[in-house]
Amino acid sequence: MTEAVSATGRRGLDRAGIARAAARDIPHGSYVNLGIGLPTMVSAYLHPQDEVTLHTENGMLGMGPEATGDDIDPDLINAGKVPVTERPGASYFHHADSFAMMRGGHLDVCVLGAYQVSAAGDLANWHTGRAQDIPAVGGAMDLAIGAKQTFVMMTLLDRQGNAKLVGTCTYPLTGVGCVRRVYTDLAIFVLASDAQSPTVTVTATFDATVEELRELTGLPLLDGTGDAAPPR
Amino acid sequence: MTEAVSATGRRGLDRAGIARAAARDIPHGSYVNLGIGLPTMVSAYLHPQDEVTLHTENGMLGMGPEATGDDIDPDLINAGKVPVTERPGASYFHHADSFAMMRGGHLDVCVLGAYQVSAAGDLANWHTGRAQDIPAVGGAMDLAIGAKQTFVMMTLLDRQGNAKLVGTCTYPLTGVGCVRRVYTDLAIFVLASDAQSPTVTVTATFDATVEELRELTGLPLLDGTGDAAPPR
Amino acid sequence: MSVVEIVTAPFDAVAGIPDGATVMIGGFGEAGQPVALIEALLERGARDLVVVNNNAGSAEVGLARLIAADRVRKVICSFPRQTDSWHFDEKYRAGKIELELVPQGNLAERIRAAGAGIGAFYTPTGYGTLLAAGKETREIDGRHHVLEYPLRADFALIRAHVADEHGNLTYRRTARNFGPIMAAAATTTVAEVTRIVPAGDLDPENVVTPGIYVDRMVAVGATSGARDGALHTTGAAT
Amino acid sequence: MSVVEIVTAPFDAVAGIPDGATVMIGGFGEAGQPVALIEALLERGARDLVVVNNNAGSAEVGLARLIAADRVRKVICSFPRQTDSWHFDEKYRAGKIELELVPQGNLAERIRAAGAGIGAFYTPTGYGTLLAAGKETREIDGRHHVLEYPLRADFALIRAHVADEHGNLTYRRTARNFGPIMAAAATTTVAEVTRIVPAGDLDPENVVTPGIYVDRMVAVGATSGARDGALHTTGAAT
Repeated sequence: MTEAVSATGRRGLDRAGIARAAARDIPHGSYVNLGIGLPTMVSAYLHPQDEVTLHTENGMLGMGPEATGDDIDPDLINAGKVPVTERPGASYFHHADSFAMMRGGHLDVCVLGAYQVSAAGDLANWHTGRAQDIPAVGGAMDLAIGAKQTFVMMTLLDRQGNAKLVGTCTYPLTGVGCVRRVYTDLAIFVLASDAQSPTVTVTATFDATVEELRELTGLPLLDGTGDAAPPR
Repeated sequence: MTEAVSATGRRGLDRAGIARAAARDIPHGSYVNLGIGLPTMVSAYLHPQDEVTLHTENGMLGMGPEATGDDIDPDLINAGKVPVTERPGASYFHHADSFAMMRGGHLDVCVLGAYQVSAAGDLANWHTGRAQDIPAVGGAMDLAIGAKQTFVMMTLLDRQGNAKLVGTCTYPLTGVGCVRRVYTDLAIFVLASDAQSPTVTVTATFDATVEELRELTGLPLLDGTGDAAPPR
Repeated sequence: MSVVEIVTAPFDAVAGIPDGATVMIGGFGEAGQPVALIEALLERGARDLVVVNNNAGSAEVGLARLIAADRVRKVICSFPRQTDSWHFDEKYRAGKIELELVPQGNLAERIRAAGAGIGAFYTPTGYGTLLAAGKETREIDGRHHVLEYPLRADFALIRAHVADEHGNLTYRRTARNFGPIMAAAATTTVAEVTRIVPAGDLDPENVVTPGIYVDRMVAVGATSGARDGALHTTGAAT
Repeated sequence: MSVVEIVTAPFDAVAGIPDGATVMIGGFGEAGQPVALIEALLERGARDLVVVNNNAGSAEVGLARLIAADRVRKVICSFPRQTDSWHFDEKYRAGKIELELVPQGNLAERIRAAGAGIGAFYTPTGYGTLLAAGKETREIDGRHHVLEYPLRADFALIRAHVADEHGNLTYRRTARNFGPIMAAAATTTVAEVTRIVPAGDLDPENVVTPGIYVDRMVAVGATSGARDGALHTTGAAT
């Protein structure tokens, strides 16, 4: 298990470890959108036998790894505007078609970063809310509500040691009740926001107990660490 | 001038003559949709130097004449399901894109047949309204309101001798206030339904006087037969 | 999960379509009509189907046979009445089949909306006509519009031209018509195609329906009368 | 009337764009950005422009230069803030440029709606967020939606790959992005392309933007770094 020292001094998963954990829960044969930043790392842990097809919202299915050398083509970039490559069986389409694909619920999973996620699955990841910051949303709001399942990857605590999994988001929302799973350095959380009252279940911990996670988040977390792995 | 004997015994334009008259008013370089039936005849009077591009709502721009012999391809048909040909510079697209093109006002002219047209430009051409008839609308409603200009081709009188250019349509409507020009065996009419009160101007007559047309239609027709031809 | 399933018999391709299912069937007249899949559906025996198609069958082929065999409870279409739609005409006049008549562009846009996750849309088409009777309307920028809702299906049966093994599809000429939008609007999309080629053999710029929209495929060869292979030998500019 | 006008200089291609015009500019970052047309627009000197683009310019290229020269009154975009969007950042912080921020998919769908004659549409994207504040909402099938309106423009400036002399366009890879929908949403569409070929040289199946949407074209050669010509030599299956 890769480890890193978190803000509390705990040794949880490092970024690669979080990416690997998220990758493990992506079902075989899925169509997946990986948000810019941390989520992009998930692609390193997807294997050919997983038959996962990557979508980039700027108009492509079948995106390959980052391009290098002669493979760099300024007309072939990902959502983060980084040159990428094309896999056999790729396809291109325009922006309205690309977001129709997303909004229409055709992507199986999207993986996003977050400032905050609420117990009810609300996501905040586009705007700090600070007046001096220039807001930019890109495809975040479309992605958040579009995929069949939205995964979030983040550190559990911010630099001040405050939990980013919260009762109610204080940052401006990206989407309401849209997050299904949260991958952090200290634990993995599964959110059931479709229930009468939302529940948050801890399915794995990394150098933290469920009780400690309850204290850190102030949430009545359910302990699912002894359960069998969810079906892929 | 080609002539035919109408229901009133008048010698007006025959079908080919009506088609030729409509063709003459199609501006150079237009994108045009010709409805099934009589309007299809217009294509015979469009010349290469007119640079008119034909649209068929089942997903094609650049439609050529009806296919014969070895050129017949069951996958290349027009809206009337007749095998047609493809002109150089053609393009294919799916139905949503085809009707977006139409509804979005990108076609310059569409030419339709009609049961009735009202002085305000209402069109009735899809349904007799008789209970025993099975209604079928196809693309008529989309065409009627979609093109920049909707032309109608019809005989002025029905078999009972009643005018089909009327004060108010008695047949079920296809579209409201959408017809701009009406080509008939006895006259050409220009409708200005965008004015405060709609006006109908006769711009050409064929073996009928404007006064006779007023009697036949019961409408206060304006006499524009002495005016210069409208700009193409 | 989403990997396309390639089967060898149309009968297998239409497995699992239950009685009462809403089934979109591609095609405009016979162009793009998935005749092999419809025949297989007929053989499977599902009843009480709601069929979405531009037409209501012609002569003795495909959809017309399904209607003749009393498998269709309701047709949602724009143009049922044709000179050779005798099977539909007979069932309709006998009160044995329901008809929801939709202007062709609204039909296409409703199907597109279903695939695109659009909740509803305002369209000028049909305003002031019988086909908008009872529907919500709104004036926007001085123009009257009707509110129309998405049209979804449990299954879409479509005909395409060449597929690759990831389910990417191309179409031939006007046989494209409803295929691409129906593929996106159904829970399960089944495509009959002329042939299936390895991934990488279709130019990614020219894929019309990305494989994400296709669940099952069966290769059935060229449509009768339609030529297979390259249509435009001069089309080398891209 | 609708015949496409082919000009030889970008300066001529952008003729007639007045002060205050709403101008859609294609591209996602630099891919598909019509740099030659933007440079020509800069040279023409039009001011008070409302620009619709996914971004708000990067570094010292194209749109960024237009913003730097104080020609843009307002930007309608989804993602203005980038590491190299310093010109926009500066103008924005100085209160010299307005920003209408739109979620990327709503931006695309609003542009598409303008071209498609859709009066308005309900989208789930943005519901419950600041970007839907004050907008009409509706629950449809248990899901919350926001009502969004079409986004039109006086001019669209886009970058395509190969054009034929009728204005039919193809694109290269992800440079396709906003070009096809912007072409349909503007009163006048101007395309810069790599090269223009005779009618009949593009395969009609592979045309992405039909010529009906294009008013003027100028051939400017390949984008720096992008290869011209056939990308996929194995793509012979269609």
